Amino acid sequence: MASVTDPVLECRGISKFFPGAIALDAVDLTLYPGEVHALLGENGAGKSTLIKCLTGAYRRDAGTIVLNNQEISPNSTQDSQKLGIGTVYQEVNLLPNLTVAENLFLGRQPMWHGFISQRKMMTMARDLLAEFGLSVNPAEPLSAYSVAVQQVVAIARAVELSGKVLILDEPTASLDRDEVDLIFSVIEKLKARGLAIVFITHFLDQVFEISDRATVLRNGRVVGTRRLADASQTEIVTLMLGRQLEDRIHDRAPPAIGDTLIELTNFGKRGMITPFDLTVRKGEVVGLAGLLGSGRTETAEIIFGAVQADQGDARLEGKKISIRNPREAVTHRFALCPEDRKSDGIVGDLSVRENIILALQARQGWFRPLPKAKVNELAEAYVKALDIRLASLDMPIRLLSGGNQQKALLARWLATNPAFLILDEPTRGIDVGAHAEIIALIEKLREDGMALLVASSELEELVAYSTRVIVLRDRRQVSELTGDDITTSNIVAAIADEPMAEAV
Amino acid sequence: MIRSTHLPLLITIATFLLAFTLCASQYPAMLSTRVVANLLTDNAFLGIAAVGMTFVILSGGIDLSVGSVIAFTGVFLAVILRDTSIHPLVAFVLVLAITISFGAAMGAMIHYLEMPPFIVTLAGMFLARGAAYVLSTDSVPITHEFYDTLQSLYWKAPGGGRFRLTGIIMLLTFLAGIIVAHRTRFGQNVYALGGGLSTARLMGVPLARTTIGIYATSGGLAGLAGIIFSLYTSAGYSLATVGVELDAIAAVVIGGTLLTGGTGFVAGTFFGILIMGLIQTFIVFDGTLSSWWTKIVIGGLLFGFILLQKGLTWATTLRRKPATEFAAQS
Amino acid sequence: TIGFSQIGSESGWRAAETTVTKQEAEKRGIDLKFADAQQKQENQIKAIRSFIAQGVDAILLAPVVATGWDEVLEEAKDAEIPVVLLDRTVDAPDDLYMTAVTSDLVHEGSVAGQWLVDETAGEKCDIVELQGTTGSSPAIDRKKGFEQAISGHDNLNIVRSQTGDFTRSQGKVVMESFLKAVGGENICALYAHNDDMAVGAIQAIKEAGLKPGEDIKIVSIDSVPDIHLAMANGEANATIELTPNMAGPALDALEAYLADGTMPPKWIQTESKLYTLKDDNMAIYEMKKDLGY
Amino acid sequence: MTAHVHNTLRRITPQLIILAAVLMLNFMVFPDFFRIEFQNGRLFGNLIDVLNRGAPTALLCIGMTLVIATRGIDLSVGAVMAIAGAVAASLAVDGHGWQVALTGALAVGAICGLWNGVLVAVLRIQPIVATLVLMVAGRGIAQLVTEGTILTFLDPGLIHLGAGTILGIPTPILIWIALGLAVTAAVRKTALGMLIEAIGINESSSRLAGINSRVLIISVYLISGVCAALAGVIVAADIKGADANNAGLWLELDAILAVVIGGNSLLGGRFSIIASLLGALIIQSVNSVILLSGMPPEFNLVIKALIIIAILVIQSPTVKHALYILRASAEPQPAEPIKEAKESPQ
Ligand SMILES: Nc1ncnc2c1ncn2[C@@H]1O[C@H](COP(=O)(O)OP(=O)(O)OP(=O)(O)O)[C@@H](O)[C@H]1O
Ligand SMILES: Nc1ncnc2c1ncn2[C@@H]1O[C@H](COP(=O)(O)OP(=O)(O)OP(=O)(O)O)[C@@H](O)[C@H]1O
Ligand SMILES: [Mg+2]
Ligand SMILES: [Mg+2]
Repeated sequence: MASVTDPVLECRGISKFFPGAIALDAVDLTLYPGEVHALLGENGAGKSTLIKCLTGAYRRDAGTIVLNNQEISPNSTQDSQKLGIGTVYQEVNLLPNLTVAENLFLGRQPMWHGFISQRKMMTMARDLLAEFGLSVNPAEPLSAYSVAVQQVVAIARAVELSGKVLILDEPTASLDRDEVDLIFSVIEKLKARGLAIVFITHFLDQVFEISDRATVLRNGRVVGTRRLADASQTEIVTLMLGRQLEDRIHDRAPPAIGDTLIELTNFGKRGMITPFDLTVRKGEVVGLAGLLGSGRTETAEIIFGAVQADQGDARLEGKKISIRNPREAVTHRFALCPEDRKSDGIVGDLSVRENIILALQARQGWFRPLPKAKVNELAEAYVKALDIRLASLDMPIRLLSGGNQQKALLARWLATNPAFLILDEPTRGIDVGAHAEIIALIEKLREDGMALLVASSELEELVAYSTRVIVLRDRRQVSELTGDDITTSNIVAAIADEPMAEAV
Repeated sequence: MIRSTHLPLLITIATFLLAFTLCASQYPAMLSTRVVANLLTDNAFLGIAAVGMTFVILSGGIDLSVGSVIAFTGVFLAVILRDTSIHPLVAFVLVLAITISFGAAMGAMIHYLEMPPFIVTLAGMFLARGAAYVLSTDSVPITHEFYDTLQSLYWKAPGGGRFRLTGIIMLLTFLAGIIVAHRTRFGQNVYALGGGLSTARLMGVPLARTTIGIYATSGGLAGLAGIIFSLYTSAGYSLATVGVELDAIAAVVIGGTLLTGGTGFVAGTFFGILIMGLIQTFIVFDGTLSSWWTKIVIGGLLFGFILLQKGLTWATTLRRKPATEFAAQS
Repeated sequence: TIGFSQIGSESGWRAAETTVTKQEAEKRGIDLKFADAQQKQENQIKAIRSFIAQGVDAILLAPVVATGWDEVLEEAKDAEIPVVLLDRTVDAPDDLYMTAVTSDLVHEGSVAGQWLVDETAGEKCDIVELQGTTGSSPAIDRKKGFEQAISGHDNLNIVRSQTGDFTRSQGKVVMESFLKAVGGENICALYAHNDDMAVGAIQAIKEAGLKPGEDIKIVSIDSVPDIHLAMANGEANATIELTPNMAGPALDALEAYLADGTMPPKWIQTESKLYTLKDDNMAIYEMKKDLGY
Repeated sequence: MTAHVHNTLRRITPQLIILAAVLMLNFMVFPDFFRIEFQNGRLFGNLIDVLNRGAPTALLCIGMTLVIATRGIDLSVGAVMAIAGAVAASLAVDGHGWQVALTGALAVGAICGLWNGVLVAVLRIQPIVATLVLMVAGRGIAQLVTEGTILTFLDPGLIHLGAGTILGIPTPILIWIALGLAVTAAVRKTALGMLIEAIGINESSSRLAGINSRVLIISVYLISGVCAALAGVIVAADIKGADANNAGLWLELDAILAVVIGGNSLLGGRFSIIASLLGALIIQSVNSVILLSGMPPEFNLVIKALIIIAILVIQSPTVKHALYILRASAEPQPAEPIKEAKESPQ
């Protein structure tokens, strides 16, 4: 460990106040060259806020930042970029209208005689992305690619910008294992080059895999910094939660699978997803596994009518139904918690309360407003049940921390009491404590007879709650695992190019 | 391979060519060099203003002040050339300095006071026209011999068309606009702003500089358009060019730029201008429309072009990756 | 074929001029190409250029403003197309157009002023003025003419002057504010730059409980049918006619020129006739009301 | 309930203060400004004029507020006013009663709104351009109806809508207040308001939550069309004639300005109709200052621009933020409101 050397970056007493909330209370953070420093904490602990104060995205209310023995005070992200601090913020913050290459090099495009050289930029982009194992066309607009690809591009951009410090705020949420490995290999390289890297995540295995030290935040305060070589997972979790995480015994009640709820035949859309058959019964959790871009999100969206299928039939309890748009899906008591919560999930300026009742109200119709008392009752119940951390139910939802937004969205759909719940990356950005809660919740819903379809990149999680796992590749269902076949290694095998015997 | 992002531009060009062919087949006289030269000369000031408007719209903003700024420029030039003996070139520099600062001031208000561009530039529109009134309510002729010299610079093509200096200046402005938009950091920052303000901020785009730069550019180009307009009419008139901002916006939009910002091309605006000019020429050639039918037909053709564009875009994107379809709808 | 570049259709008078021009052309069997410029000079210039490109035989132009026509008129001259100006002259060398059929805007204003001078006969009278659209030449010239006529008559004073944009509703709104700011009893006369504003103002005066035409004398310009109706009811006192038939004399001159090259005089002035309560306003109203005002 | 009133009051405080300030300015240039008399069976005074003359803008901004809340804009309202006025006038001239004329005009307004709504919601044309089409063509349609003339009518019922009084109060005032209250109630007592806001903030999320955004968007344009039609009838009734050329000319800009002065964001989302109506009154009071001041008309626009800029600067988030800090620094506990640029979801 490089603790003998001088720190690269030192933060002292950083504080940040929001109306109704103290997000950071005199936080200290020290980064040494060549270390990966994990920043841990529950949802809403203040991790992202700390990063934003550090990089000048927010004005801090107190505290000093010292970079290489010099006090700095970045007023904008531009300043911090110039100082050699590269950052990936929590939500993918790239410009969908620009091309991949333009996003990568915005602000420092290769110039040629005073003008941007597009050609040089494309080559450079291609080389850079190859390092991350991404073979996308850098001349395409970014919006043509999935969130996962965008996240990798964002990381690549931040890496390019970081001369001294690289900050990654939940970079691996919704990335699959291969991508994560690639990113870790890049991080190792940077580490060897002497960069200090801040790594925020809720995946503790990843923390232990790559990080040297960890600082844990709770309610805006540092509760401890540990060398990970000397610490155990339990210790860290206890620090984060302030209590022990009860070990849930995996006594999976034998799936009490009920009648067929929904039956899709030859359902698909050209150029988007190959037609597939799918039957989901009550009391069943169907997991969707696959690599990036394998079509999990597409499957979810097409079933919910977010994109309209151009072929195939859908039957609900034997009756033919049409799902041409989400509204119809909602009237059939479907629910979809989308992958991209920022653009497809939250309604940023509406209050948390309104966000929670939105879908229910939409189904009730315009002229039957939910009574105030009922609204409050619902909202409070879900805030409590899902442990959503907020200053008040009236605050705009965009001010919640990422993980809490995710929980609020879950609450929105649970409030509609759906018969068929589709979850796309439901635990994206959710902390360990809540993670366990959500898995438990999924199991409980199943036991209550709800039908669920869950797409996730986290295989352990899928294994934990699925009664059946469908594996997708190249937008095609390639195999289905049931019962005791559902193991991580089987899923990995199915995802990899070894078609299994029981392929659909 | 054609870059998918260029599609709207190609569609605009195709639309123009198609429309021109249709018009010419009805009125063969429209194929003369006169008509072509007129399209360039008569729309020179509008084109220049529209280049600035393109930048503004690309950044997700809007500039309602251009028409008034053009009128102000004209009146300012006319009054200063009438009342003092300074050379027009000096006056040009002076008026450009004023309009650039005016635009920059609006940009600064938009950025620092976080006010919506629509409203700031609406106030700017009132102010610029008001200032023109205060300078002179009369229309003031400009009789400087330098103006005559500039006006006599034209090339008379066979068939009687006169390709004038003003048309050339418009083409050069477009060329410069295209280069700035795609080959400079400023241009990229404009697109970045249009893609999303807070994202651009997090990515380190210098917001203040870019926003002020954009509106200064628009103000300056409106000033240049004002100079061209004063050359065009040899006069300054405070009631001139009312509503030109709407024409410019329409041209930009017909040219395939999205008003939500972030996507579009300066070159598209050029064809947008030509399409608008074509509509007017066609109406005059027809010559049977009453005042009210003129308005209805202009509106109808505007609608037709937008629809055509939508249709073509729709037809050509059907085959493309639908992964982005949902995002594109919002 | 003759091309006619009209300003627009911003007022009833303008619409009437268009109607009359079309009628006159039809009467003579002329193919009239009509272009409405929506109040924009640039559109008029475009229209004239397009007329030239089409090769019309002559051009009628009702210019929106006096300045800025040299270049395009020169082009017309180059193409040997005669241009006749309607209802307003231009600031251009007079060899660039064949003739101008216009009224004299300043003169109209001074007729109105003179009428008021005669009517008040030295008695003290505070006047409020409803101007036309700020910056438009009728507004400027009619104001000038009126001021010339009353200058030197110390009994006449303009106490308030504000624009009513040539429209009926603004005329009414602005008159309302005059009535309150000055006090209705202190206003002796209203001079409106056009009849539409006067008609609006009459309503405002009535709503304020005063009698237009008696408590407040009203003189305006244009002689549109509705003002004659008001005069017939004694609610307005005088109007000065601006004939919408500018095209008749213009086409006569053009026909003569095309037939045997007779050059008309450079300026054909139309009459600025004053109508007062002595005329049979009801008859004039009946006669005018179908002219497309 | 009281909390609700309290919230509303807090929301409209800035507008109330500005309105008071502009009215004081009126008082300074014209000391009799606040005098109201009963004369000729009607209330008579400058304050009444402000309320009365503000009616068209106020009516327009009721619909405009809803349209803007969905992140749209309606440039066609001025033209729709002209069409509606023309239709009402021509129906009246044809001898129909005022009920028929009014219904006809409102129906035409609804059709215009429907057209805009379909363009925006179904054909997905950007609102500015979509409504620009009707802005350009609409005036032509209105002139087509009146054939370019000012179509005068004498139907007393129709005239009463614009120039009449009820219990001494000019009818237009009653109309806009009633409609404002009715629409406010309609959106706030139902879920409409929230759903409209949701669409304006994030349409994609709203659609995925099962909101029928298409129909809602069409409805707000429809309401805007009807409001414009009502304004058009009032303007025509006021001068007993439909002036297709000038009725409502550029009034769309005033209406948008009123909505913004009302503190509503042009980026959609949260809205308050009451605040917009106050915005309309503020604009009318500014016009009244100009008329009462007796300055030459050349200065009208400059004065208007300067007053508006002053109002907007005072209202701008940055200045509000600075004021907040000033106030907060007086208190012991430091606190800071969120200062974050609103982002447009792409
Ligand atoms: N602009 C704001 N206004 C008010 N409160 C805010 C604002 N931004 C963040 N907060 C609050 O500050 C706290 C810290 O949020 P932050 O985003 O830093 O959490 P986090 O540790 O990153 O959580 P997560 O793991 O869910 O991303 C949260 O309670 C959040 O609600
Ligand atoms: N590595 C890659 N290279 C090129 N394109 C990719 C890659 N990964 C994803 N894409 C593109 O992203 C688009 C959408 O992927 P999408 O996110 O819908 O799939 P997914 O299976 O839901 O993946 P995930 O949910 O894990 O992100 C696809 O059009 C695909 O072409
Ligand atoms: Mg976070
Ligand atoms: Mg996915």
